[in-house]
Amino acid sequence: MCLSVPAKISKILPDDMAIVSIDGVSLEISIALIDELDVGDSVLVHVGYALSKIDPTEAKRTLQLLQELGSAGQEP
Amino acid sequence: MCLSVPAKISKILPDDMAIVSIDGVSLEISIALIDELDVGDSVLVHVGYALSKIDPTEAKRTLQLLQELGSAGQEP
Amino acid sequence: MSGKDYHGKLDVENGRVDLSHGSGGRAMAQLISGLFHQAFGNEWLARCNDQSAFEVAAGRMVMTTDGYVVSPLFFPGGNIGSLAVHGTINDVVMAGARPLYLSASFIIEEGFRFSDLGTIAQSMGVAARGAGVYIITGDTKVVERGKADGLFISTTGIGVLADGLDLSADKARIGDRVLVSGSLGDHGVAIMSTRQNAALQVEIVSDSASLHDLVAVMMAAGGRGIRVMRDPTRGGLAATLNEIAHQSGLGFRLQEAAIPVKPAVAATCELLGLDPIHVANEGKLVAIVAPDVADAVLAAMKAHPLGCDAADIGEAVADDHKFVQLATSFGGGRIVDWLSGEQLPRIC
Amino acid sequence: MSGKDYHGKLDVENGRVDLSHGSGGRAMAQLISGLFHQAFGNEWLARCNDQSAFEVAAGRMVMTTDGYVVSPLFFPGGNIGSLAVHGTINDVVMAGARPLYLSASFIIEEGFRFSDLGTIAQSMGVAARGAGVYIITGDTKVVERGKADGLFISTTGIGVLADGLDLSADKARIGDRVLVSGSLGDHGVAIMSTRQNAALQVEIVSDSASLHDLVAVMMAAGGRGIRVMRDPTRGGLAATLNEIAHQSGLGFRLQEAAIPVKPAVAATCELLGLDPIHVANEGKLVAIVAPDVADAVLAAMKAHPLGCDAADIGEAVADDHKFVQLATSFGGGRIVDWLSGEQLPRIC
Amino acid sequence: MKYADEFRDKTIALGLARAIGAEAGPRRAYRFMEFCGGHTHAISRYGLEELLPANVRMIHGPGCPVCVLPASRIDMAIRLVERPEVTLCVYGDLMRAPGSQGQSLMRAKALGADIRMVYSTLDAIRLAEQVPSREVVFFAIGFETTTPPTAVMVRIAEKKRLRGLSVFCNHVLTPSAMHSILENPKMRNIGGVAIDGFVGPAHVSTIIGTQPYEPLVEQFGKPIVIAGFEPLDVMQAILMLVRQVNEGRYEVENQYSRAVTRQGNRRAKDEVSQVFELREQFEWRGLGLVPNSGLKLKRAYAGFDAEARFAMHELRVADNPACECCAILRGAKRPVDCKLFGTVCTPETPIGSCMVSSEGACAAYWTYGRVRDDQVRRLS
Amino acid sequence: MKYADEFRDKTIALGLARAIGAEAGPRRAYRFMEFCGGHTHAISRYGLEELLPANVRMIHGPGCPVCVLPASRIDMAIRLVERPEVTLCVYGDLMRAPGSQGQSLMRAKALGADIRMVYSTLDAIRLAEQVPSREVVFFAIGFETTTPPTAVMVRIAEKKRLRGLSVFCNHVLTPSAMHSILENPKMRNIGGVAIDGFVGPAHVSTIIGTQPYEPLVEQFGKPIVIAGFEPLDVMQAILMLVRQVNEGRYEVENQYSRAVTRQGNRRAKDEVSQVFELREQFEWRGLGLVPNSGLKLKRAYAGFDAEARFAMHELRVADNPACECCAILRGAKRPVDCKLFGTVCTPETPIGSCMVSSEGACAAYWTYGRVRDDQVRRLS
Ligand code: SF4
Ligand code: SF4
Ligand SMILES: [Mg+2]
Ligand SMILES: [Mg+2]
Ligand SMILES: [Mg+2]
Ligand SMILES: [Mg+2]
Ligand SMILES: [Mg+2]
Ligand SMILES: [Mg+2]
Ligand SMILES: [Mg+2]
Ligand SMILES: [Mg+2]
Ligand SMILES: [Mg+2]
Ligand SMILES: [Mg+2]
Repeated sequence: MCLSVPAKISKILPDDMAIVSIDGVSLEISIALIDELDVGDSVLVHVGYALSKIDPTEAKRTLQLLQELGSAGQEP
Repeated sequence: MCLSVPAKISKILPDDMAIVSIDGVSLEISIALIDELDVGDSVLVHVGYALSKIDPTEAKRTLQLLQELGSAGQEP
Repeated sequence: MSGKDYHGKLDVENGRVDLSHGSGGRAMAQLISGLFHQAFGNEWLARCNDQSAFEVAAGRMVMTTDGYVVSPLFFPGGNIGSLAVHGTINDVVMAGARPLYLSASFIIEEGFRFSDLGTIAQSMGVAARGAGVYIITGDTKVVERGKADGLFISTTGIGVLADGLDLSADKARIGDRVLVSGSLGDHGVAIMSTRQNAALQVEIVSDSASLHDLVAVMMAAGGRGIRVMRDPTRGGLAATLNEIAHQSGLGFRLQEAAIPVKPAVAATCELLGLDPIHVANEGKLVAIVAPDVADAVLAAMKAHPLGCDAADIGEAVADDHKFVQLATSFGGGRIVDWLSGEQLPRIC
Repeated sequence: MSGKDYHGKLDVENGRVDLSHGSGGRAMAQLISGLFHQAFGNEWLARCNDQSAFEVAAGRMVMTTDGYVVSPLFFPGGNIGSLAVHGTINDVVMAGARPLYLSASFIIEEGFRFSDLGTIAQSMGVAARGAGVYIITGDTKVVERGKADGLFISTTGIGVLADGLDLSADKARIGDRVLVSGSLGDHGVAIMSTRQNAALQVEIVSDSASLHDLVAVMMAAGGRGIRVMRDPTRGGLAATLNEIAHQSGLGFRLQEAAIPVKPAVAATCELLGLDPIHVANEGKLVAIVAPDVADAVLAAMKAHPLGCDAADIGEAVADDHKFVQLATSFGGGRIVDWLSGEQLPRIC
Repeated sequence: MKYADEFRDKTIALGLARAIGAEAGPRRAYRFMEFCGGHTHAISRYGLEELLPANVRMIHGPGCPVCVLPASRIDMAIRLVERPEVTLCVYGDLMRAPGSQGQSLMRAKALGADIRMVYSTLDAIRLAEQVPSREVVFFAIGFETTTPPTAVMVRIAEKKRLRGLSVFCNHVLTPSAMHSILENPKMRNIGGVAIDGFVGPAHVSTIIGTQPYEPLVEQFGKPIVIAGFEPLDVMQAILMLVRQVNEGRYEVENQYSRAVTRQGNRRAKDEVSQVFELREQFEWRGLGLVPNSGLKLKRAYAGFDAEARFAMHELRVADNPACECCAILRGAKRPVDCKLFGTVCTPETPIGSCMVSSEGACAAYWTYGRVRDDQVRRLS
Repeated sequence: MKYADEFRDKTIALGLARAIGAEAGPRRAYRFMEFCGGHTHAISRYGLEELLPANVRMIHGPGCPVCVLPASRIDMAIRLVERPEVTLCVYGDLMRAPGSQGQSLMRAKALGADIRMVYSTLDAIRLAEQVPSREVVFFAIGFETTTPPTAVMVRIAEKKRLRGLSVFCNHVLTPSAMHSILENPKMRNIGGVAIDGFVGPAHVSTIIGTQPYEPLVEQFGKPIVIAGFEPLDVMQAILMLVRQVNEGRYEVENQYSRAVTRQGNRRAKDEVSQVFELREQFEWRGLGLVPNSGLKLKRAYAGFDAEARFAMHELRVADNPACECCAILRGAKRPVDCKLFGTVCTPETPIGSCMVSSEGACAAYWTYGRVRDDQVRRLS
């Protein structure tokens, strides 16, 4: 449910709008649901709206954990 | 101007309407512009209305006159 | 597609086409196999390729295409499907060729009834089989409601020419006779009478028919003396003869009294202010034939059910203006021009 | 029609199609000569017959047809005209045939701009000449406003097969390799991005192209080892392989990691909830080839500009279910099914 | 077709032609104007001019309602149908009539206007009943013959309370136009050649009778023969005109006694006078403003008057200066006298309204008359 | 794609699979419900089930807004869009959702209804601006994730005075549905197998946070892990659930810490509470009437509420009795347990909503799961 795609803010527009870009695709979205946002931030985009910022530190932490879990499960 | 076609009344309908027929074609027309009309009468039809009755006696007379004029002009 | 295994049965009775039937998915395959293949059924379609292959002998072939957008889709004497097959076969046979194969491209408006589509496809199958022709490849597109007029069909036909045969409008010669295979304007009047509201009732059916067999008997009778054949469809006899005049650089002189027109067609035309020589035919042909074979060809036509009202209506003449002229039944003369734009009903 | 003498010049810059341009009169002749013949110009059309004749050698021919209803009519990488020529040429060459001639049937909505029609016709001429193919016959119909979507084109193509060649979906054999000629989904995504409102901008152009030359180099490299070729248009790779599976009675096993998809296409699909293997292509092919020639064919493809991203993506396997299965890049497996109905953007 | 085929007999026609030739003699030339486009059509359609002696020449008058409709009225209709709520019903021949910028209802339709061709005002009533939420406007044109059907439509709409139906009225009157032609002194004698008499339209007279022409005959001393539209009717009328001229008479004669009386159709005249009243003046293409020559809806029917209902502004548009329609409609020139004829102005690209209607003098010449004119040109 | 591709790594996945296998051990079976259709999709799309040990089984929950929308709401929408003035805007996945008689918006459109697929509520705003004379109704569906965009749309419509725009509100709440599943005693233990924990949807929690699940965990003693939708996210969540089960814990854990917090998105929650309020109950296909599980527009926004504006009658429609959606959505049965699956009911001819959405449990099984199920069938 709730198909969302991570995308990077490439431009802030007036009226709570912004442009996000993902791999050669740019999309005009609403950022009315997000408090503060800068160019370069990543957000989750759902039906043309940014739902939340993605926290790069937390993302890195999760990925590290996954890598550990993955290599723990690795065959020797 | 005023393309009109002679046609024969084949059926009188309610509301000042009638069916005329011409050579395998039947057309529903208004007879609101004609005072009295019977099945078998011929009328001049213009844009879906009967404009006037055709007087068969006068038609015959004209045709006779034309034939006379025509044969008068005939080469001997 | 053969596969009962991978799609269910189409509800031909109650169903309607929606966008999913044109999207390359299972619904489309279901429509094609459940409706078109069933109606056209032949070995080429059964292979379900995006094209069909067939053997030909070396020689000369012809190819023709026409789009069919007739409204209404069903009319006295046929429907868009039979029309699309007859019309394209006719353009093949007008070259003197034997028709072999047809393709059919369907553009369908969302909401179209399967039952109507089925009837139309069946008519196509019947018309094709009647001419010994196979519909060997096709395509189906569905467009949104309001982006088409129910159904459009484009058919393309190919056929083979007998050795050395080259019928073309530029082959007409001075003194050639102009033959028509029957009464003019039946198709156009049948369509107009259904398009007009119910007020107008005309006892006429479209002449829509495949002329392959008529042409065969004509060729047998006239051989290379037949210079040009053409089916006077849109624009009627007037457009066809003007086209031939301009392609051959000749003029034509016609006898109005010789041109066959049914009384009901004449009457409808008088009522609407039209002229039968501008009205469309879908099962008639005009042939320009050498004078020495004209009588034999005409006799052969008259002996054929589709040519029983055939007539010799005039001749090709030298004319720098490339005019089609008509000696009126009344004794006068006039030029028969192309139509300017659409033929519109007149009030005056 | 040649006749400058009997109709004036078309105002291609400012004019628009109206019903008179489809009525068989002088206005129609003017449109055909002033616009189509000018764009397609060749000796066959110049004869202005309702069909065209041409010579063929004895042998096997193919015929295919497709209707084009693309919206918008102009899109990054082409327009409906170039698409109609490329697409039909591709269906001819997928049989391994050399394309010879095309027919084109135009169904035009009243009010359509001559300038747009001219651009489209020019694109068709360019595309046809680029493939050494001639548009030798055609037809023009005009329908009332609101009864079409600007312009529909149905093209039919014929071509000749080399002696004994018989590529058909039922020729696939267990162990055959599955090759694709390049990245998937470019056409569909280019169209979707123009159809969506301006909010979505995708740096992708349609892959619309004629594959005749690519196929020629493949045939040279693979010869009779090439069993099936097909262009994955509507329904994408998924539909094409499912079709072939059902026609051949085999299954396919693909490696997701091997399937080329451009990042922008992948990203657009993620955004809209679509899958690139269901998205249409218009300049790609899928080839099922014998394993012993697969490498040679792939190398030949990669050496060709239209095949530089070609890839070997899997193999044909025995499978009573005729399933197309995919080993995901992630290490799992799944079935790649036909699309059910239209591919619709999802929110979830 | 009864009452038509008999009047198309070739043998009688040839005899009649000889009779005309004999009575017209070689002594003088005769120039008759057929006022009505329907007669022009019959003359062309049956090739009558080939049958007439060289000294009897027909001049094509302004009697085609499409021809005489000024560009301004087309412009007004196009402006009206730009309103999204309006569906315009028109008779087919009007579709190609050119507005001031070469636009037409055909092109307006191609650009998206909701325009429907109708055969009858009855169709407009049916449509208004089918689409009650639309403003259905009937574009009324025509002479006295075509006016009663419009009047009946308005009265039916009133009775049925069809609030969505209205009329853009452009009906015009035949005798007023004839008067305008005759009262212009230049027109009576052009290039030294007078108009010697008129073939009058029988279908108009089925409604108005022959009486309205009597004052014209008195005032201008030109004979008028009310004639039917079959070719023999026209030839007989020409013979009757030749005889009047030869005998120095100028009377209203009725060739079409089979359907025309002196008084006309009382009931039809009543319908018209219930609904319509005279306009002070109305513009005719080719004739300019003609007093008392057009009709409008009476105040009692203002609710059905599209001009009032949609506050349509009257437009004034200058005719194309190169176009000779003005002189041609008055019988002062022939189509080949126009520099634009057949070059710039053709049926596909009509400049003046004479080229638009298939009965317009220029279109009829283009379609039917080019051979002879071409021969004339080459000889001159 | 950054923040996506990294979480699709095959090598990590294989390691993670072994870790799950090792920790799950052979001692017991684990049955976890992924509540959300997005997780179902990810599991199928990436073939996760092939990677999981046989004793870890995923149950597909009711978390697809199309699946849970009752036929009655589709019927209501179709009835609404039969009004000629209405243009209905819908998300694409809703087009094929079946009403009570097998009808759908797709078929209603084919029959002439004015239905537009939109990607975003922003498109509905643009459309309403473009066609001010139309009644543009947005068919709002979705869980907490999709609700704030509807709220923003309403507030923009209010600000821009877009009087033609309204909302047919069908937004529903995730925790209420989970509660309904858990509180049904039959559901907690079917065929002797308990649901041992839930994979909770991260995107819902970007808005509502993880906190709303805490009472559920307390009340029912089942662990919930809020997880992202990339395949590694799902696998990690499964591992986290296995660990909670093994350790006898039942907590709300947050796998998706990169975008989910305990409190969620304050601003989005504010927008929603401005515009919407709880319905007393709302019908879910498969769950029946669930208290406090749906939203409606507040009285202050009644002007934008299509149900009020068009006096839409609530309909009640019995589910198809043969359809097992009810049990499947509750995790009680699998698609192959339904007699209709794959015979009468296919993606082309869907009976229940589980077959309609490509993420519905039956459709996902049809598309992705047939091989294994078929093997299962043949073995049994
Ligand atoms: S030819 Fe054209 S421009 Fe000349 S008078 Fe006739 S209508 Fe006018
Ligand atoms: S297969 Fe169809 S009928 Fe059976 S449970 Fe699934 S959706 Fe319902
Ligand atoms: Mg053709
Ligand atoms: Mg044809
Ligand atoms: Mg195709
Ligand atoms: Mg009828
Ligand atoms: Mg033809
Ligand atoms: Mg094809
Ligand atoms: Mg194709
Ligand atoms: Mg054609
Ligand atoms: Mg865009
Ligand atoms: Mg193909």
